Amino acid sequence: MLRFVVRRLLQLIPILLGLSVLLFAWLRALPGGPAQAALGERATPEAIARYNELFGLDQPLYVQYLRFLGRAVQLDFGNSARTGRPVTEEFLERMPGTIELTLFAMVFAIGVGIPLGYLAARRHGSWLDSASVIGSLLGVAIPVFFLAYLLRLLFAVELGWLPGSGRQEVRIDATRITNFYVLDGLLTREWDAAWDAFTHLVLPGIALGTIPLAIIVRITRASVLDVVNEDYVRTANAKGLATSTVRRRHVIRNALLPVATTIGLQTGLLLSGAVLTESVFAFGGVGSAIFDAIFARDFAVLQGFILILAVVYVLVNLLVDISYGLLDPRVRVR
Amino acid sequence: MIIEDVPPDAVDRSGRPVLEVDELTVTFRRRGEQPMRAVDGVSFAVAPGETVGLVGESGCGKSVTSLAVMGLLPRRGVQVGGSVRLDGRELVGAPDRALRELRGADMAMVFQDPLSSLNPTVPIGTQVTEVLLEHRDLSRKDATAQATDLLDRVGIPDPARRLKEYPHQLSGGMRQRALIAMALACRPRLLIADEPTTALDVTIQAQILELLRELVVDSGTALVMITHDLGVVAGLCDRVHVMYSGKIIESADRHELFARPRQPYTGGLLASVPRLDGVRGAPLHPIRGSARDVIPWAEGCAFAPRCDHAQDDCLTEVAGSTVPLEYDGPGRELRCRHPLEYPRSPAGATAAGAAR
Amino acid sequence: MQRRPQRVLAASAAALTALTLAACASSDRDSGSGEGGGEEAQSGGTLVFGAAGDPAMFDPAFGSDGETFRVARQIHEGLLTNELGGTEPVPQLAEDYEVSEDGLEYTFALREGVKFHDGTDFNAEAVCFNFDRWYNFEGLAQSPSASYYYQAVFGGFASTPDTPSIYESCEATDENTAVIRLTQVTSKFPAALSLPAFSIQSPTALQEYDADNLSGSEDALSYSEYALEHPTGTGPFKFESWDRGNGEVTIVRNEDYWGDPALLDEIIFRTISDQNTRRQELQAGSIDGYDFVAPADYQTLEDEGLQVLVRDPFNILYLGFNGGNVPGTSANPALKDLRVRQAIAHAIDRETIVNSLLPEGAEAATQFMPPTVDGWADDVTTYEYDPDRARQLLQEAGAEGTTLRFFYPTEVSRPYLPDPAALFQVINQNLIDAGFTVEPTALPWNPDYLNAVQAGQADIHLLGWTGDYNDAYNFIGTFFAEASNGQASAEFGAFSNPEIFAALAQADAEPDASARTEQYQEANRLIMDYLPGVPISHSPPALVVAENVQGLEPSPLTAEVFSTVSLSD
Amino acid sequence: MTAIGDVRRRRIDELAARAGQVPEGEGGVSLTKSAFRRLRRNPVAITGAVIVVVFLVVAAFAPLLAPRDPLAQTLLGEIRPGFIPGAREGFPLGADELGRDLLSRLIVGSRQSLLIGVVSTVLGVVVGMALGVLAGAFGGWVDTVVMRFIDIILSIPSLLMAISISVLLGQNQWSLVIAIAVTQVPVFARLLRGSMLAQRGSDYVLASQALGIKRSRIVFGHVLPNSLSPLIVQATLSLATAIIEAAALSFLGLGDPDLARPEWGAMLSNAQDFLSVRPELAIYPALCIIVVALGFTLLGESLREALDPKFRR
Repeated sequence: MLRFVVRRLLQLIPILLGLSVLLFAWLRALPGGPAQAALGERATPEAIARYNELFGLDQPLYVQYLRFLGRAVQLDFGNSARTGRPVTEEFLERMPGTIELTLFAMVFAIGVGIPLGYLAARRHGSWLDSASVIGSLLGVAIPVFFLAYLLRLLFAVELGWLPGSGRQEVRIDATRITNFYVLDGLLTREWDAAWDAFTHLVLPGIALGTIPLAIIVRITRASVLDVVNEDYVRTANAKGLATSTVRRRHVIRNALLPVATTIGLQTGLLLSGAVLTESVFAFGGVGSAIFDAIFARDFAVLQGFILILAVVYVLVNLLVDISYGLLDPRVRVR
Repeated sequence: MIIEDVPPDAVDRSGRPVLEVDELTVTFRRRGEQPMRAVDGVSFAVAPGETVGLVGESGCGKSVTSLAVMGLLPRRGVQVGGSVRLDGRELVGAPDRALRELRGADMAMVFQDPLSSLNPTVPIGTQVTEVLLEHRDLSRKDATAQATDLLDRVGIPDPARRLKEYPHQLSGGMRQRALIAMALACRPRLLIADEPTTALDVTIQAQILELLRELVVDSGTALVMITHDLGVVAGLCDRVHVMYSGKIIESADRHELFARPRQPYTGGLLASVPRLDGVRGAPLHPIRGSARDVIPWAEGCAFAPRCDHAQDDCLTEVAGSTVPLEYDGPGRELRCRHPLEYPRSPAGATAAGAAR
Repeated sequence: MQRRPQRVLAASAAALTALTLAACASSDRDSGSGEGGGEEAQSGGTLVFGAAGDPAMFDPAFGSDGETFRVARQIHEGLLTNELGGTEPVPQLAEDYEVSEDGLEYTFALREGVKFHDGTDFNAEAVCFNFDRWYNFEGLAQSPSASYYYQAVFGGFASTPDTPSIYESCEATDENTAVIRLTQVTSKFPAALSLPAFSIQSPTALQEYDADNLSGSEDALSYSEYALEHPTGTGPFKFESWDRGNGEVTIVRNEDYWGDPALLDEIIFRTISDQNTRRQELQAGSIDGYDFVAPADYQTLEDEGLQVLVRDPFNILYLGFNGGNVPGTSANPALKDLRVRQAIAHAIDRETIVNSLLPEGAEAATQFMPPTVDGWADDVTTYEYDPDRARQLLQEAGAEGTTLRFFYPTEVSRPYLPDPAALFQVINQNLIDAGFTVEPTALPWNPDYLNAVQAGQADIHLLGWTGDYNDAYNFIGTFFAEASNGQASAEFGAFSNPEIFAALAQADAEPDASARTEQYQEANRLIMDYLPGVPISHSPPALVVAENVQGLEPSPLTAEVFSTVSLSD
Repeated sequence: MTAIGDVRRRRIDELAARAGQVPEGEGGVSLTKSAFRRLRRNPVAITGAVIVVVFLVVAAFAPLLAPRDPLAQTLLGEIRPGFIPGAREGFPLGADELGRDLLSRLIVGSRQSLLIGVVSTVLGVVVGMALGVLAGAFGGWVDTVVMRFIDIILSIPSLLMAISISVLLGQNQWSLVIAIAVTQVPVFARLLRGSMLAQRGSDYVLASQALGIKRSRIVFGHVLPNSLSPLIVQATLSLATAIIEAAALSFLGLGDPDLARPEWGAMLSNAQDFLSVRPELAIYPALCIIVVALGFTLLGESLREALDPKFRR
């Protein structure tokens, strides 16, 4: 097992290197190059010259790349053009929110998606089946900002059940420790703050969760349909096992393997899906930061965030592969 | 003399058959397609300790028959007719619960492909014990103990360790042994083995067959052996039913069948198997064509198109004029208008001849 | 040239900023909750206000955008401010002032007994300390993105002899008298002192927290500890905290304020960039008000019983032409022909634009400043909507089907330009109808669009301006004054028109108010004859608050005051 | 000796026969045949197909079908802040925020959406195929290199990828398409490689090799054709996602800068400012996107099921 993990970790290195090359190239390819990216089109030639020698942009590319890499390794991606703060600082400040949101969305997607997909497969061809297929499609197809608008209209404006934006009711002043608001609330025993922070996750979480939900439903359905046709399920039935045992031990367990991979993939994708969701919910996370960065052409932030997110994404998928190894003995040994 | 190997006491010829299959028909109805009759009026019986072979090319309906007996055919789109009785209990149309109680306990099945028939994500141990836990009220501990014992009986070395392993860690033979162990866990009255050896190397095949025979013999279990391989039949079965496109076309005791196949199809099958006692250098005679060129039974004999002895009356245009399965001497039944003929000779002699 | 981009930002910016101290009109008193009555009953509570963006920091001297000033104006005060709900400069920290004959020396009599939030006394030294601070900015602080407003009004710095400053000196003749000397007369002064950028801040705090220490690069300024955490002014509210992650700025009542203390305990400015979210959050009651209401929403919101506070229009939206003299750009030469410019002017259907695209109360513009500004002339040449005339003019100029590269901004909503895309599409259609060929270019507002049009890359472009205070030069001066060696700014293609330049310079240097007004009217006539662009409209931006919010007076400068605001229940 | 020779010849003949069979032999044909039989009987497939066909027809004949000029701001004069004329004589769905006929814009808009969907998917397929074939056909280090590269692309979440690319290419109609295409490439590459590797082991390929058939001929003559069906399925599904992603990107302001040209995604994001006045402006384009996406997906899914042997039981 350990060797499996180590090997996968080693496989990351080339990917991350390639990634850094890509982003390095990206920044170089931007109209005006990195100096302009950092200083903006208004930068005077002198300013650009100053910047170039300051960051050694007058040196051969490979040297520049190594410098870039060196700084990237130390998580130094320069300063945001919008706020003038270090990119990494901004990221760390906003990451907890996004993690909370992503977790909620994923729990929602899994909690609803797997049972729904399973039922759909069990009742293959029934109205429930077609409903779940179509529903999952709506989930993917409906634009987030529109969904957000509808959700807020219903639950925030009309019913007033849930908060429609932000991470915490502004009038509550909660103690901050980890910047994971729900967690903070629990740690500090400020139950109301924790609960409030949680309710703030619901609407954006659902809006964000619809896409993975849709996909999980589809995958679960498909893979259950596959598994029930497997010989070993027939064997299980031939053994006269109780239906519940057959389903639990022989159908679901195996059907979940592909779902696990999807979940990993989706969790990673959520990080970028958050760009739209967070901004329409004024949710102070990484996504909304990227959204602002796009409009402010804040390349330093875009570059830094994209690289870090990509790394996170890769790591998440590594975790999934490992857990997959735990689930499926065949992978483990190979 | 294989037949003598079976100790008389194990086989209570007195008792009524364990399994009685009567006019079993299985029809597949797919949305839009016209119904397909995979098994058509099949009847046979198996006595305790007896081994019966269902022989035929792939697609002749032998596997479907076995699944029908076990009640493992999907409920939707499949229609099972006729009657299947296990120790007199009607299985056709019995509620799923009832069937589940019987399966694994009173009747068990061993499947063709041992790898795909084992759950890859569950340790062998669990897969064996779960049968015991399901049908016998045992503690986990006792179940494990019995499982170890079972694996040992089916000849898996170091069973304690194997229990913890996963299917992919076992060799093909081991897997099949494990499957057999599961099937026999609760000492079922009826065991159906569907091509249990086809997926295995020849050497292993022999071992597995030997194993099956031993188990059947000393447990008095009734065994139904589904196979296309007459070699297997020769080694194992007391009675043989040859199936063709959903119908039994010839039934006989093993030695009768081998000595004097009547149905040309059976003859073909035998002729296409190299025989040790066959004449040196005598060429093999494969059956012409393939199972694909089959005509509906309704129009005479489905095998006719491929049959060397076929004559015009084998193929009548009149619907419903199916060639019937008729009495063909003691212990024999035959479905053929122009069977193979043999010079008359005393029954005893033939038996001896067959065995030699 | 460097400063042009911020100019536009600053405009709407400053527009959001004036703070006035006049006691709130009696009307709010009545409308206050019945029981108790008077301020006691109304005072207290927290107001949450939905802002469209984050402030940059809280040191107005470095400020150049509206969200920054919106907050800064509650914390800081200047010598002058704007009249409540109006545009006229009125005394604030100065009780009044005198101007010398030559108009170069201003003597400010300062309000007594005023203290900064950190307890430091407000006095003449404090005033001069601030003036000298600005004058002595060094390094990054001199970059236009840092001290735009100072440079716009006073010119250069102590350390930049080549670009001289009109600021000469500030002298504290006694505890409460500050004398400020200029090197030349300008109509900007002292009106400009009502700008938030010239707020007087606590010398102690400025020094203690190293206010002038900027780092980073010109466009990625990192501000000082003072600007980010310890802004200290004399205003009715004190800076409390800034939660950058959630975009929440909290300010609290300054208990020992020299004037009527603020009624609210606390104001939280919360950034919600999506305007639908802002609206729904107000409807859901989780915020008490927000700015930049979409014109389409005015009616809906009022129907729901929310108070839509419409400001008097104090802005101008125009279509700028490229004079074609900017080196390195290739403007359509046809625009050098007056008839082509007139053709465009006749082609545009201002009425429809005003009626269909702009909020109620918007009016078509005849010149580059709103009627409320002194110097507005009622007799300028006007160009009514007349496609045929346009086509004809185009024909005469022999420029039928000439191609105009039409730039317009995206991702932005300005007080004068609520929906650029829509406006573009309508004008686009107008021009095509009049026989032009249009080559559209859409760019994100900041920085791409501003940079492009400021650099004269467009043939024609949409832009606008919200006044900082009631001064004609603040409008037409900013647009059409001579930028360098006999040419106007690159935004207008550096056209060269000595008459206009002269007229503007003369008016700006005229000490006598009425004479100045005359001269500005003349300038307007010249401009509308020369037609460097087409003035389109003045539109009234609005903000909206919940029913229970009292005493918020909409300001034409979009510079609302929150100290008089209270929440009834 | 001769005997041995005979044996070898016979074996090769057998192999050759099998090699010939699988691609265009009965197996293949009856497979696709039966697949279509199944499709024709599957209501889901029919629904999907109908939607897609209607969409294609509308897109193809948009100019003829559109009752009015989608650009003419006919009712602009009646528009007031907070009021947009609704359905009426000659304007079945009412006007948009500039007094243009909403129905006509929706109809003509289908073209853009189709264009974006098709072009980006085709781009994705072509490049993906190239890479996939490279990896699948040669294997070895080529495979490793290509796959690493693809992993790298995959490691950037697609939306971020699209964003980076449109930022890079600046704002024009094609940057959107390319951005989406790039996000599709890895999918197709992996898919193709996968199914090709699966076949590399298969008997008929071994046979062909035994017969000394040129690698290129094996790849393009046998392996590729047999790898196509999953590719087709995926492409159908990608069309849906492409159209959806286009909407997301134009919401991020990275869409087609020419506002006059009607496109569903752009219409949707423009409608935001009028949600309180006329939500229809958003609802109709949203519906169009959803329905078309639905159509392609239903078709794709049922294609998958039809072609998948597992579902033939």
